[in-house]
Amino acid sequence: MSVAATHFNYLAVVVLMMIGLYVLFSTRNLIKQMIGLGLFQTSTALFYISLGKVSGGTAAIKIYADSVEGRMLAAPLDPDFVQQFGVGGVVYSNPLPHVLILTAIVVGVATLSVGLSIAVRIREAYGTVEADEIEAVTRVDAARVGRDP
Amino acid sequence: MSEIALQVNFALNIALLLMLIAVGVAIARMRSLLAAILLMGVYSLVSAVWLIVMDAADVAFTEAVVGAGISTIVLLGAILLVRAGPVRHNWRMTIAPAVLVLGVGGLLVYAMTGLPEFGDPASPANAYVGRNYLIQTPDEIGVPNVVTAVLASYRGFDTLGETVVVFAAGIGVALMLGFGPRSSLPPLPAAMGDHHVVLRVTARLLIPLIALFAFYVQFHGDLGAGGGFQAGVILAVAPILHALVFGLHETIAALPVRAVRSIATLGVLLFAGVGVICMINGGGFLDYDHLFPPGVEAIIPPGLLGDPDHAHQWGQHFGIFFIELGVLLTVAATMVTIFYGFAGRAVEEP
Amino acid sequence: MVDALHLIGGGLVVAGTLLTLLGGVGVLRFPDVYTRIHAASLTDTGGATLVLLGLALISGLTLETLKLGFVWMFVMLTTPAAANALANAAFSAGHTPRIGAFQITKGVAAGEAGPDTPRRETSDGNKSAAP
Amino acid sequence: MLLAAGIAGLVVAMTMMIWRAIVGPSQYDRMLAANSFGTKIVLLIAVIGYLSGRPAFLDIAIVYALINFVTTIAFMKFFRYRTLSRSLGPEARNG
Repeated sequence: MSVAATHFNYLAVVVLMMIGLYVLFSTRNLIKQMIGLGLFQTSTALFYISLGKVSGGTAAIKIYADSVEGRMLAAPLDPDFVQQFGVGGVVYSNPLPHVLILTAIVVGVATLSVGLSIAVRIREAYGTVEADEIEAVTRVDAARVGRDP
Repeated sequence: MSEIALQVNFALNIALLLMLIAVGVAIARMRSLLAAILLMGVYSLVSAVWLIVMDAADVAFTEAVVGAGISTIVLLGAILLVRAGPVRHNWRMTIAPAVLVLGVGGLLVYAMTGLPEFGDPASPANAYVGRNYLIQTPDEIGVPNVVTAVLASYRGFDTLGETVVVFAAGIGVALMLGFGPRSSLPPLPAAMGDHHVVLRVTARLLIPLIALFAFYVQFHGDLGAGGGFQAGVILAVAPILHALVFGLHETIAALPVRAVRSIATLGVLLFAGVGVICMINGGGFLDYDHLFPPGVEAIIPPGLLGDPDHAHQWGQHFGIFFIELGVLLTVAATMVTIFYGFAGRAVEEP
Repeated sequence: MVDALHLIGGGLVVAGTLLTLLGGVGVLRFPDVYTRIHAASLTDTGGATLVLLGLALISGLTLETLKLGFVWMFVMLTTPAAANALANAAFSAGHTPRIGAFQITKGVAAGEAGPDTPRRETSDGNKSAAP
Repeated sequence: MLLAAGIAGLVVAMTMMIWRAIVGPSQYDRMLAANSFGTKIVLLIAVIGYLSGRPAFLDIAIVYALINFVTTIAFMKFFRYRTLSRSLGPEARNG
């Protein structure tokens, strides 16, 4: 197995993160930049969840090893593997990244809307959401203030 | 049967990640902001299925509602307010970012090769802290959903911080969009000749069901996937759907802005109040084992709720119940506040 | 008996998937918005019915079957309503259905240019139906 | 085995929808593709739940079926009325 096969998830995360970064830098439109920021943020979430996945594991909601589901989940796994890495006969994925990302997503949408509301106020004040034009307007204003104080 | 499940999981992981990359590239190339927002919705649907394949059921819940629902609607409201046209592309402006992105991406790929293999159960991330939570939760907390246990009890202080951040973001949006002459849109006349009977009947059926389902997710959260954050965003969808179909003024008449802002505050106070009560009864902040005074603790019959060997779990159950309720109130009210801010603002005259 | 039910259920799931695939081909190949909506919404409800019925046969009489029933109910409620809303929006924006092989469709690009495009006011057939 | 075949078919159908969502040509085609994509996701989640032995994931499928509708209504109002706050249909008579 080459590195590309065993680390495919991380590779995909890097590609997604770079797409987000590219959107962020290649446009001056504030709304599109927010979308790029959203892509970037999602890729971070994907990275955390990828790190927490245990092969052969299941969601971290307790099930009993002798129940139908528990037997079905343990069937294809090596008993030694279950013995070593399982908890009570069931192999779970790591719950800690799930907790971190769960709250991060909700916080993410809240901060996204703060950013968007700033963009809305910028539009109301400057008449545009293109960063170039905003800078041009600011320069004109500064020049006018400088000329006749 | 189950070997197939493992192989399908492996194949789905790769297929969904490739789909994500394809949609991501399409978003980056799209000139129309509207199409980019639509594709963001598709993107988060795909990533939510991927989260289920990665065993993160709770996160998939949140991503589904937030990514495909609320953030799409907020983005739509924002481009209505800024009346943004198609994004202009400038060839000179793509070269420097492309070089930068290739450089940073190369460095990240180089760093990535040092990470443990995907799915390795013995990697440092999986072998110590996460495993300890899995082992100790049945004894110390006694709820089947380990994610809820970690979120609400072990990392309760962190969750309080997140809740306050969400609340603060709600205040920020309300301050920027919810006050002033433009914040109260005059009621728009219903369009002549339009009678969306199908939509109105469907919405009338669905709104109570959405709210009911949110409470199911809330109170089922320590047994299965679910909890305060997930339920909060689902609950917020009910008034949003009402406003979309019956008009914002109807919704504000039923659920005044002031009331929504107060509910958000109440949630944070409830969360912090539980922590303070624990301190009063002799424990640390948010230490639910001391939620009840020792006198009350003594008369609780062991095994009333949960494991008879661990009478303390009574406090844990009620502590998690109350703070999840606080999270629900804050998240739902904040999301509704944000929607009010964007949907209720008048577009300036051209 | 149980194995037979599993087999029938699996067969229904595959049948529903084939119906969904058929709808996918329709969405890719059909010439205008309305025919695509037609293809997608019909096969979505039909495919969902077959898939969920198949899963219900597999799971037997459990709580999961009830949840499958809820999923089915929501899909059957929302997919046609959404298709209705979509066709309504497309029609009022000036998309004319493409009838016949050589008719030139005028408004196909009407929704393309983004929010700046002025919405074309149309006198659609809704007016006559208003109370 | 049959469920795995079902998942494969659904993934192919999802790919078709993504293609339609990316190429357009009109925004309505994109919206249609996104909506239909959501329905396929609902089915995919249900089948994954049964294949991997955790059918409790059906809750998530229910959420998707609901959210999909809300998003479509929001886009429809965007296209038709250019506002999110207008009431659809006659002014409230019974409320």
